[in-house]
Amino acid sequence: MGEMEVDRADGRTASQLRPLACSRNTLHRAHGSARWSQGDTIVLAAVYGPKAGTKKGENPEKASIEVIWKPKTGHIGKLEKEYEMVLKRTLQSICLLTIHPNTTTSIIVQVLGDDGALLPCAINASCAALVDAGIPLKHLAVSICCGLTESGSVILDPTKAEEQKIQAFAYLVFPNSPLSVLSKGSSAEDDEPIEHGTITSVTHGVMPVLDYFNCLERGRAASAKISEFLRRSLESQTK
Amino acid sequence: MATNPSTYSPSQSSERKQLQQQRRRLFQETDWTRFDGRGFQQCRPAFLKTGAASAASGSAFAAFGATKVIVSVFGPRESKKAMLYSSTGRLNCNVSYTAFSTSIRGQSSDHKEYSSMLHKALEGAIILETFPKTTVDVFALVVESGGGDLPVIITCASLALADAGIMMYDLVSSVSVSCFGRNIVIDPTSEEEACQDGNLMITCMPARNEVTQVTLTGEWSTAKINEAMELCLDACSKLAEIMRSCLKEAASAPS
Amino acid sequence: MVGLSAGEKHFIYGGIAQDLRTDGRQRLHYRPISVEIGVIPQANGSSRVRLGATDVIVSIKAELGRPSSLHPDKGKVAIFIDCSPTAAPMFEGRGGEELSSELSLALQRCLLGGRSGAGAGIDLSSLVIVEGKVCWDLYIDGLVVSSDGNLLDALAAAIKVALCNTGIPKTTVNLGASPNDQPDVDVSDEEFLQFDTSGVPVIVTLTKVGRHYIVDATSEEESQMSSAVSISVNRHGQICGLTKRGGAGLDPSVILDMISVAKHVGEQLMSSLDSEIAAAEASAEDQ
Amino acid sequence: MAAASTAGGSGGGGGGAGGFGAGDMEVEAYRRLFPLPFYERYLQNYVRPDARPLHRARDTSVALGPIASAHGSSSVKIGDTTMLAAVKLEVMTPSAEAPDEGSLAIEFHMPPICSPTVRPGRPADVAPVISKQLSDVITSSGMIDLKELSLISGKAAWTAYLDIYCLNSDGSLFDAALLSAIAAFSHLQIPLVSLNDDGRVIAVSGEQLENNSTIELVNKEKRKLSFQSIPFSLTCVLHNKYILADPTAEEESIMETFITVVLDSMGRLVSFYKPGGSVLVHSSTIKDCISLTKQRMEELQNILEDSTSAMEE
Amino acid sequence: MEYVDSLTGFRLDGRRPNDMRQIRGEIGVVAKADGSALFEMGNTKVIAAIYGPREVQNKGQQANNQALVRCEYSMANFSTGDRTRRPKGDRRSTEISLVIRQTMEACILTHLMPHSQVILIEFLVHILLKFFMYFLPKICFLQIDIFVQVLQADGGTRSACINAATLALADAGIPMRDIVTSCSAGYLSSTPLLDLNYIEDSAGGPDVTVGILAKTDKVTLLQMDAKLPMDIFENVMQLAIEGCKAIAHYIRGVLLENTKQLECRRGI
Repeated sequence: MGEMEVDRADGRTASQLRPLACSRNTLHRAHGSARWSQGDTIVLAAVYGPKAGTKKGENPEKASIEVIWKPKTGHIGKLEKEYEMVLKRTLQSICLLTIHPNTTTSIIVQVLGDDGALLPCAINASCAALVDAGIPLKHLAVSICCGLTESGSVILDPTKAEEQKIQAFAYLVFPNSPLSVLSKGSSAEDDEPIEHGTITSVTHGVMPVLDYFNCLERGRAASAKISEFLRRSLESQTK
Repeated sequence: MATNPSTYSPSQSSERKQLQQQRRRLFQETDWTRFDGRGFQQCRPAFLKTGAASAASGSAFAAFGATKVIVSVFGPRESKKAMLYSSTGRLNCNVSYTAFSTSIRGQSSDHKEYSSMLHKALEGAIILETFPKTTVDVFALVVESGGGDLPVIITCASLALADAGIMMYDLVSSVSVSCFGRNIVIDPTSEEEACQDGNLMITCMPARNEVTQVTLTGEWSTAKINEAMELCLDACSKLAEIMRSCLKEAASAPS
Repeated sequence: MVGLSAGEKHFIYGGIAQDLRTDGRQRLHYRPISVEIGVIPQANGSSRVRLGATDVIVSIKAELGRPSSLHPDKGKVAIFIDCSPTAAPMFEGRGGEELSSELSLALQRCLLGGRSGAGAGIDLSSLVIVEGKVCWDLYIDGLVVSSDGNLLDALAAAIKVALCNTGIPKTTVNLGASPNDQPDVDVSDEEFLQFDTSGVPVIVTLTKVGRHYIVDATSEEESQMSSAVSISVNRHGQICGLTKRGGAGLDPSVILDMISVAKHVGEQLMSSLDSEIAAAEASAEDQ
Repeated sequence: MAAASTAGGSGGGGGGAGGFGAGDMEVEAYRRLFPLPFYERYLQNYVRPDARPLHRARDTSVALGPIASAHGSSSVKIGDTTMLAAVKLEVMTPSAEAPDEGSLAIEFHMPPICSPTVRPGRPADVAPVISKQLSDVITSSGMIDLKELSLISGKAAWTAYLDIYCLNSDGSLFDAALLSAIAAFSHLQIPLVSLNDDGRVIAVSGEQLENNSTIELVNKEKRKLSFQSIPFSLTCVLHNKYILADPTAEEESIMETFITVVLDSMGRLVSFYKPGGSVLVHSSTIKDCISLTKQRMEELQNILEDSTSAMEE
Repeated sequence: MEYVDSLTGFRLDGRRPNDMRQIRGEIGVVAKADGSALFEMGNTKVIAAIYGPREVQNKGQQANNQALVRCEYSMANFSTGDRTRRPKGDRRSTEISLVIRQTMEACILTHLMPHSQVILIEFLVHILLKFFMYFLPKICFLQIDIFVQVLQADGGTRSACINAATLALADAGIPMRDIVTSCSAGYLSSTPLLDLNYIEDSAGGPDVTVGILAKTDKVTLLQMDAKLPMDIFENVMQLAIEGCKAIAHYIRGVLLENTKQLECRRGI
């Protein structure tokens, strides 16, 4: 099935992303902050830290990461708790936790607009905010939402209306690492290069196994574009 | 999900109210049989088992008729808050109910009254001097409530404490009686509790012949208190025997 | 809360052993009790009871409500106790909640009888207006203003006094057309019905300090207690409720002994309360 | 496979522990102090400290009907992880959008008795997340046809309240919770109801049926739910190239990458959940996890069947 | 609703516009407290109790170089016409607590008791090292707790609480710059009214609460939550200040009487 066949309300092709925008250092009091938008989905992330000490129950030999999710309206519910957990674990895997042992870094995620693919947008925003705060990272991470329509074709970065219509979707996070600080040695053990790995995968809805792999592949291809955008926007602002 | 408040639970209806009134009338008579066929002075069959939850330092499961309780004991461990130095240990108790424990759903969660009663019933039996500066947590979960919950919780908690190896002067066992008119009925079920005229619960350390906790509601004459207390104390010492044999069994069983 | 030196502790123990307590009382003597009624004008009944330096205020408000489905022929009574931080700094914020709920529970146990309603100190069936439809909800609110031990006895006495002072407005009922309708109830502003308080018990707390037990312990004495048993006794010498505080175990025979002592002391307390109530009523009428 | 080459791939702990021989230290102390090297020594031999091969799940047992007062209940043990689930039905007015559908309310609880890390008053962090995942998986898998919960279109429908309590937590909580949920629903016996004179739905007991044959039942046929497809899950932890199925709490705390795969009985993917962790997860690993889940699904199907037949006997 | 009778000029409770309600103060109502007082303004009745100066309980709150003043305002369940279920901790209580604390803090000479130096003698007995004796100067910071309890609320609880707190602080012997007194005034039916009661207070008109240091005639508290033309506001505020002065006069009398009694008892 060709991607041109899919009809999308906003006239995008199946693998076309919504316009991306990223601005950093938008908050003055925070140690690092970033505003990331994908179409009408807008997330503001602020990083505070590293502050001394970890919460009880966390490993004091490593840096601890705390994620606080602020929904656009209302109180935090189960969905937001799940987002917090996924975001926290994702960020833990890209941060170099051993550099600042016994510290806590807080990431506060404020949703400004939700038009689908909210969690990927928040992950991208948090990643940019971490860079802005100068938190040592192993590599960047980019996140994307892949939707699977009833007809079995994959659409990228669905809007909220599309998310509700489609059969299933997957939030995927990929590393962005050609210039990674990781030595080549560690990835040499395996046959595939590191950027083909998956950091996070959260799926909703039933899909055939093959379609999941299809999603992975398409997501990975698109993530290169987001990586490129992220890198460019980071570089332009550091100069 | 339907948020319409016009809800009902299938078993609750006007019939049930009538039934309850009938029962209340019945209980006033001098001679009646209990619904589960027990005699007035006969306790429900007690099933006790230690080691119900491996994550805890000690735990116990108790099933008295329809009442089922699990108690886990954690510690002695670091006190939660940075409280003032204390040369004796602290005891922290919490009782909660599952959402499906009672006939009406959703009346679950923490039970503050029972938590503090459990604390009072146990603190006299535990040798707090053996774990200074630290806290022992006793957490109880009532899986199903079928009457006489608090005595079962206390009994089960004392067994869990023994399983955790916390030093105690003696095992604590607890039994309650209900009073209906002139009758005294031991170990009441929740149906009986709902229409009782009075209730007496005794928690004691049978080997030391000491009462650690006693509560009484309703109007009682001294003679009746005498009779009820004797009944409770007798049942408590018998219950303690069952607890002891349960612990011995667990200790002798190959681990 | 009460920091006592070894010498002071010894003095308390010694005094109790010799039946001469630090304030000159004997073991089974109450402190002078002073009673005021009608201290809260907007309530249906209210009282202020002072037992030495312990000072409590109780107000009773009656509101129209619906009887519970289990007891359609009875009104409802709710007891709430609040410990004001003026009584002790540790009641600040949520610090008083634990004690407050403990006191509320103990009072409920002693005043409201068994689950079936038998043995209740307050006659709940007199609170019903239309069976199954309308009844009075009696809200008993206690406030501990100053605390010097023996709060439970003081609160129970204050509730008894406040109930004597309580007037429930007379009502006239216009039954609705169909039996399912909620009937209209007219509440009279002028006519009040006096409440029958003959069955309301008093609470006698026996505090065990050393080898003896005492009544009406001050907070210094309470800090040295090993256990305390609160026994509620009514006019007929029946026991209406019993709770135990303190961790130490008690021999069953001691408990029975305490019960008989409490019955005796309770009688005296009740008669002294009665005369205080009469005096307070007389002085209220004078004004 | 060269087992020796993998030992060096671990984090800093591996290097620090190098100085200690197994004989210098008590085994338990070594396990507490250097958990990762301790595990790696086992993994080199493709075995785990509890004597399981890497891909084997712990002993699993399912018992139906432990809660007499509920309409359906089950208790599940996977190793030491114990779950107790109960379904209670209540009649509700269905929502206007779906007048002929009932509803599900799923809640996962972690009471303080289950683990030393949970304290009263403060629910565990993972409890709401597992709650959410369970609702997602059960709703999206289409296991329960909500239309079967309807009684009278637009007027009355069942709301099934499923409460799952973790009684002992020792890893793979989601797997155990999902299994207990499925078992509780398969044990669910829908009570008979009829309409009374006021048009309200009331429960009918067997006794009343015998005495009064005129009672018209609303749901004579619909006593059991028919499952379209049943979701089964398996959690695996990853460490380097090792895949450990059904981890214990200790394994979950030492190894940071875990993957939960949920497949339904038709072999479709219901959920692929990998929150963070190591990056080095390639399609081959993903395929391995999925095929392990397929194997586990067969085991679980047999266990469920056994429990149902044990119930009927 | 007519709050001032247009013919007679009397208010609903029979007062004239610039009449205050009956006030009454009593010292030493809570035996166990370091200082306590009861203050009544008509049907409004509050008790204040002072605990301290004592050692700071929560180390995180201690302020440098001055004593910590804390305040908690709570209302009895039966204090209002309808029963309240939450006697304290709601927003209104927190706000009033803060207002009272700030007002009283301004008059307490907190800098006179920043901390006291306590010499602690600690015996450390060690079996091996025999006896050690330590003399450790230990700095202990002080705090003063003001607890106000409303028994009956009939308008002007804020003012009544401040007046009661002043009496109680004096009873506790806390050094103060001056006595603070407070009174409220409102503007209803085009008339400035002194000391509003509950009915007048809930009419929704402007309500000016003023607190003054009586001797120096300085305003320490001024609150108003409505719109009022400037010239009228000045009138209303002036009325409230007059009320404060009258209360200050009364409070001074109560304190003098109390001191005389103390002298009597001591036999001076």
